[in-house]
Amino acid sequence: MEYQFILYKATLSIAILTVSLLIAMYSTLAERKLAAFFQDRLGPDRAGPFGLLQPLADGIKLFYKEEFMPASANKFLYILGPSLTMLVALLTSAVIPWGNSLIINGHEFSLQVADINIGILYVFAVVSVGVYGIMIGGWASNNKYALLGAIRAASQMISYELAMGLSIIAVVMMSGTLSIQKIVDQQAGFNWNVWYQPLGFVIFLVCALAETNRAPFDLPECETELVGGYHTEYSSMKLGFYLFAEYINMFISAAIISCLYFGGYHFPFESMLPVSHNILTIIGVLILFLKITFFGFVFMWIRWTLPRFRYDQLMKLGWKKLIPLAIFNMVITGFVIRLLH
Amino acid sequence: MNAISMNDYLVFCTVLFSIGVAGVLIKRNALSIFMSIELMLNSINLLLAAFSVYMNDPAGQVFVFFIMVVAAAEVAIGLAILVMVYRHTHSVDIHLLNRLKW
Amino acid sequence: MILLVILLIALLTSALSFMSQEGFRAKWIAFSGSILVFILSVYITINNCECHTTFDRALAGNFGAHFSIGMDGLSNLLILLTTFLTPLIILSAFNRTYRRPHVFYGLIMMMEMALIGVFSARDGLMFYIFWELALIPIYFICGLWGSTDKIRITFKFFVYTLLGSLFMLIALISLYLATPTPHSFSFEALYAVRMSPHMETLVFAAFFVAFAIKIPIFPFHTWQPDTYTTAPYQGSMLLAGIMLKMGIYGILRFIIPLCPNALAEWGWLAVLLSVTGIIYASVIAIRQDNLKRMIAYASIAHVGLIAAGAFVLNAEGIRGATIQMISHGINVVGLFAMIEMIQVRFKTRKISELGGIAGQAPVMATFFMIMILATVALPLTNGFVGEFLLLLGIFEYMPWVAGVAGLTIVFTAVYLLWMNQRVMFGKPKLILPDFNDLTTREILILSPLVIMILWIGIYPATFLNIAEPALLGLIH
Amino acid sequence: MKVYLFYFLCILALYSAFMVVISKKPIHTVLYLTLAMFCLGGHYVLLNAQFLAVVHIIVYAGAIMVLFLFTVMLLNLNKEGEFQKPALVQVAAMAAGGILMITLVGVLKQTDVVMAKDPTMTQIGLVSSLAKVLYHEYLLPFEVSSVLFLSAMVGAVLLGKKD
Amino acid sequence: MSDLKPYTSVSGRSKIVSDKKITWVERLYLPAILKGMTITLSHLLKHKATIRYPETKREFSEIYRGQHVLKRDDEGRERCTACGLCAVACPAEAITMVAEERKPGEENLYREEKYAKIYEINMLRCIFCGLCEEACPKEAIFLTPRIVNADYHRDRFIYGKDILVESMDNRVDVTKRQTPEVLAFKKEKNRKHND
Amino acid sequence: MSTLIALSALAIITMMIGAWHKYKWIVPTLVVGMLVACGLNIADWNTNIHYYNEMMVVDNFAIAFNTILILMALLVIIIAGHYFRNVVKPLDDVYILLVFSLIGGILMTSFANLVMLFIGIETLSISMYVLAGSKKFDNLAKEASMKYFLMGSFASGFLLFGIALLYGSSGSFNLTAIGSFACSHSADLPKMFYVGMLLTFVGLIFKIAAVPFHFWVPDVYQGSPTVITAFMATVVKVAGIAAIFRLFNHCFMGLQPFWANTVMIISAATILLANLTALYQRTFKRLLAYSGIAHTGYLLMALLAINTHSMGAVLLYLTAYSLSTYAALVVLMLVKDFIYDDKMEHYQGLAKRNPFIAVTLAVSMLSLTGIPPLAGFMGKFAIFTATLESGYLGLVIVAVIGSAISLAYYLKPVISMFFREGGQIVIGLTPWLRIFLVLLCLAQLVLGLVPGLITQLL
Repeated sequence: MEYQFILYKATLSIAILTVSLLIAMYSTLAERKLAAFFQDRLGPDRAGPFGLLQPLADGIKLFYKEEFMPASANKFLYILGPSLTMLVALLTSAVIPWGNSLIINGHEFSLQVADINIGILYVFAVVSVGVYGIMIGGWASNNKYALLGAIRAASQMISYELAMGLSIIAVVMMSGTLSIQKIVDQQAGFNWNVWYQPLGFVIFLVCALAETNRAPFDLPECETELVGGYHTEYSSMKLGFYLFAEYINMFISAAIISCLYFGGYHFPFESMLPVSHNILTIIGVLILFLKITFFGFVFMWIRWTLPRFRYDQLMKLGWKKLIPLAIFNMVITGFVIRLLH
Repeated sequence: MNAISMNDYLVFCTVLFSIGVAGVLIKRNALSIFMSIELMLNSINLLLAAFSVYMNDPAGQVFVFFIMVVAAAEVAIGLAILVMVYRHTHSVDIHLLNRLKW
Repeated sequence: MILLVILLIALLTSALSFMSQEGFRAKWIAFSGSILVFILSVYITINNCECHTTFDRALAGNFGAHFSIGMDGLSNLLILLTTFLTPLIILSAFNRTYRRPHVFYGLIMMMEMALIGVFSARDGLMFYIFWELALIPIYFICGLWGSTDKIRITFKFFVYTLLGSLFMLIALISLYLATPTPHSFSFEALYAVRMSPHMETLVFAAFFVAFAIKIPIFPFHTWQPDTYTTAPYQGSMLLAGIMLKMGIYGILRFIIPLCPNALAEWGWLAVLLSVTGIIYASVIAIRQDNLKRMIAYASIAHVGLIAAGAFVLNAEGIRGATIQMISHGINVVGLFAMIEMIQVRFKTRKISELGGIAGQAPVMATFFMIMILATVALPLTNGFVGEFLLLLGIFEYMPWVAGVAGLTIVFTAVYLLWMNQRVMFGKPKLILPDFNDLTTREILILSPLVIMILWIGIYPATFLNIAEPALLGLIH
Repeated sequence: MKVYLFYFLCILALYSAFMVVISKKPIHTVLYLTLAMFCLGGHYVLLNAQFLAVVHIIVYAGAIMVLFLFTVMLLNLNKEGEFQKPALVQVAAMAAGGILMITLVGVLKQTDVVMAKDPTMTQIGLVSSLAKVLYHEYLLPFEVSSVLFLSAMVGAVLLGKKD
Repeated sequence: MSDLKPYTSVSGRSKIVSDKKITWVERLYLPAILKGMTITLSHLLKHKATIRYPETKREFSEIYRGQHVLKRDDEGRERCTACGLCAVACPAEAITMVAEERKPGEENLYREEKYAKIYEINMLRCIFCGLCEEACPKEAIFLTPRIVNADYHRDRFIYGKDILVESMDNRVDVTKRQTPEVLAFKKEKNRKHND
Repeated sequence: MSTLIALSALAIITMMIGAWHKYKWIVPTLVVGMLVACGLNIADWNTNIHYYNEMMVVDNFAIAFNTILILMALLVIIIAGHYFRNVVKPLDDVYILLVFSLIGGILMTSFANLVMLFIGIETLSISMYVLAGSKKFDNLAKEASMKYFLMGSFASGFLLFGIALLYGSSGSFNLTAIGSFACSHSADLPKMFYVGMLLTFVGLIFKIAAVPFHFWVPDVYQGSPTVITAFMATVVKVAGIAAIFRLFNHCFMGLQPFWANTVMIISAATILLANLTALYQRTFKRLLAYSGIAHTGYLLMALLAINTHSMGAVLLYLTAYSLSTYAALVVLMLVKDFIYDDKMEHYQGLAKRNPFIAVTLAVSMLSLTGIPPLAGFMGKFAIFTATLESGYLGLVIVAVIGSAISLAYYLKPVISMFFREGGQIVIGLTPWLRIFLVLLCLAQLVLGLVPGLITQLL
């Protein structure tokens, strides 16, 4: 049993990692394509049909590029930075329930690597650690743009983590559990949290944008001011790690948003479908990925719509708008829960 | 199966605590001193958690939360002070701060 | 009740002169206040009755301390001495122009209040409080109007005496804790304490140090000559005339009744120290050129004798000590007053610079002579009575010590008479054109003193009788 | 397995703690301390105090150490790595720390801690049991710590305000 | 200046800017954001402007100013007489030339007695303004709708006569640049350069 | 408990006033609010209630100490109102932090659980760290703030380690539980308990500044703004002492043989060292800092006498000490307003033109020395009595010698002011200020004459 269990978990982990990486790869393509479409262009379409092999080409290009390291950089930290970022980005996927369980030979296999009962906090912890990669990388580059980018990243992520946490707490208050699986299961049918927590959802979405350093909060890497921000000095696959990590983060955020607010792998009228459990699970997984794709699209859509914030505006928004709003949301939620019980 | 005894934790935490104390005494950089203090607090946290688990009493872990709360507040204030000092002296070397002598 | 009124009058007078802001008014306020106090104290001496003197009210909360005052014979004598001398001291300052006179007179009256308080306290804590309270005005008097190097000297004086009295505080607290619960500081309760020999010795030592510094007895005397010399004359008078007596009073009031066994065991040391002080101070006094300093050392010698008499623990000694306290107070105040008069006129107090005053000012020379003879203990003066009784007491205790102590008379005679001769007789060294003999005010100051010198010298029983019952009570 | 993990974490934590003390550059100090924090987080997991572990990571690694790192970067303290106390003071400080350690370890090693029961089975580290204690018995300190936070906030504003 | 008239736009497209306080709803920025999002979203489905270059090429204007050509006359003689006016007119100083006298027997090669032995245009400097064409009195240099080819080396962008001069097999049509109006304009005696 | 709520509300109201920019209202509001809080506090007299699962206890000990705390804070706020009267920039946050700090102090007097002790200490300290550095243009203030902060956090570490060990051995954070554990296992207490006790003690005396953990005090006192120094010297110290006494009274009472010697040595060392060092101080503020350390030593003496109802003595002593130190600092503040320096030389000849100031300073100095009939004497007397009653004669003798030494430096400013010739500075005082100074002197006198007002409380 133990052996089987480990094998199953390992398979699942590897599958999820692979999927994450794949999705991240194709997110880059999607990003470029969408950017092009929003700008009435076509985007990359040379590599493969509709440019589908473009990510591969990009990857190969990054691999083949020169490994450059500034002479005054701290070697170890310089390498540690992108690795950490990548690692942390991949870690989060462990607690996301990708689907309901599969029943094979009477054994039940959950499609979640680890159903720890404090899943949300785990996500939160990992996200809060995420900033290290950027900071270390930016610092180790020994470049003022990189350093500025790193500092911006740190303060931005710390600031928005608060509002994010507060908005999650409202969800947790409603559902009474910290386990993502349970939160998802509570939203079966069309009972999505977003109906109860619209404000929380908006705050979470904004914070997720900020946490993933996506536009309009992409100040850490903002090209017009900081050249490339924390990854100014990076090239080759180390840069690739940073870029990849951003897309993985985006993917995971989309997944978390789907799970927390949009019912995860649940979809309306699922109980009416006359199909077996396993099929239903697979449909659920697809539905989840549909939702993730949608939010990925929303992320890109926002990126190519809104202009970048100024730094003080960013801080003001975080501290003076979002946190009070999140607290307000929390208090209201508390009141309503109190009234209903 | 469980061969880790409470004493192991006790000794480990004590050693960690002492390293923190030594750090406070050795360092000249205020920031490093502060970090050594954090190390001390962490060893205490672990000790409390271990006690709590081995005694099957959640109070110890609850205390750890309070320590964390306070540590967070302290860090905020401490770093603000540090930055304030740095702005004037351009150093966080506590030996530069020896004007307050008789 | 009247005793309380006396205290309050002194306090009120002090406050009034503080507030008067103006020298003339202040000195008359102080003077009339002190006269009033004197009259009242004479009144209660004559109509000695508990109803007039005793006042008792719990004050210091749960410490068992009371604001308790009362008067037995010993207290009575010393209160009389205080109230008698204070108007004279104030009078002696009348035509001196001190800066901020209102403060000066206010401090003197405060001092009087504290001193009366010390002598009339019937409660250990009250005693201590008044004892320390007396320190503050004299400290400011010496510090504000003192002469050369006043800051260092007064500082030394203050620290010294404070340290001593803190030891007394420890002893008092120990006694207090030894009283049955609820603990009490009243003298009766303290007297009733049965101490272990060990504790008794410690208590004795603590009290001894405290009083020895105040008196001062030989190794603890170093603050005294400097302080006397640097203090303004009124300060010296207060110090030598009255404050010293606090120490002796403390010996009589505490050491003798409280630790007779320790005194029997260690008394020889105390006596020895006192006697050493006599010889030591006398020898130094001979070498002095400064009149004030000479009187200061003479004072050490004399109070040494008094202390020795008090420590020998017999009736004669104590009686002698009592009467000699009064006498010494009168004499030393007289001497200081006269030295001030000399200094006011000649602007110097160096023996070597003075001479031949008798020719110019016969009245002054006469008064001076009387004072000196009283100090030297000529029969029929007050000094004789006291010293005789003291020597008698010491002789009973340890004959050879009495022999040594007797030397004091010889020494005193030597340096005082020699001084008298150099200052009053011989060729005038300083001839002042507008030199005056004593003014009426000065005679007014000196004549009560002379009257007292003679009264005590001729009929000491008046005063001994006042104190007698109290003294007998102390010994037993 | 668990024991090996425990010793591994212990050694790693001690190593990084030691490096915190002896490393000269502030940035290294920060990073080693962060490593030590992660080791301690591992310890919490070993103790089955999951909630604590996560909160530990969030608060210490995620907030406090980031702030430290942030300060190091903001003040650009890299160049300040050189100054150190005189060697004698360092040795003395080390000795003081060492003596403290030896004394404490010596004393504490002897104590037999009376323990409730098999700790591996305890469920007290779970959120619900902690919450019951925190919001029931420790409600007052919980509320009061909000005062503490408020004061820290006001204080931070006071310090950060421009004059 | 009391008779200052309110500014009226000539094009009719400008707006008068006012700094009135924005309302609370506007301060939320949410409507504006949503508006922006719909705008981008609408672009998602719009016709794409991209032209897939090698496959489909963009239609050029007939007088597009591309790579130069040094024309020959109908007999195949080079028209250029190396007068240097084009080089003078060139604002980017991209044109250099070396003149040579026509040797006897070379009349079938060069139309005038003097010809350009070397004629080079640095295509990296050239801004394709067409002034050289305008300056040329001999109708020798023209810009064509051809695109200058890309290359990996900078020195290969200095085009010499081997590239510039048209071959008689493949003549470049410049008739659109020699309309009667253009010719008349060039004939005008009193025109100044850069008018 | 109602006190705590009232003060928290007061803090928030003050924040509101600050937010509405009505800065003129702050001090009056605070004064009224604190009086209300004080009234609420006293209203709980003799109730002896435990709150929230024995987290807090409101017994007479706590109420008495709280009253002192609130009143001293009130005095500090009043004088702060004067001190900052000409400051243009809003100072609401300073006042708010003072109130928060006071809340911490109140937690420290009335904790019944070590959690509350810890949170109380930190609430108090964190506000103080900031306040010490609130004079931002002054480098000394910043340095003071940093030193205070580092030392305070270091001390917290020790305190917490001690608490952890106490918890580990007794299984509870509750004072009563720990106390009864210590009593019931007094024969076979785990060594851990002793170590925990010792470390807790070390952590706490760090906060109240006893030798050998006193070195930060002079720097911090000197660097901080004088108002804050006054707060530190009074409220913070009172709260710290109250915490130590409550802890020892409830937890370690039965183990006196174990800790008595330690406390005795620390107390003696504190008294001697602080008094001797104070002799060499040239600035008045440092002098007061060392005086504060020395007084900690005297107060620790009373810890030895903890089983003989020494609380009244401690209360009296603290009141006297706080009043006198406060008065001295007020004078320092007034003088510093004119001279911008607190070197002792500047006090020369001050008495001539400024009798109110000089007399106030003299009275407070003499009170600090312990000269009757001032309050300080009664405090010392009470402490000595309690200590002697427990049989520590040697310690009392050391204390007496210390007192005599202390006279030497307490007299320094007095001598400077009264006996030395010096500048002709006239420090303008408003009539209210004069009355205030007179009241301060009178308060010291009355306390000295009628100490029962306070000692009989407990």
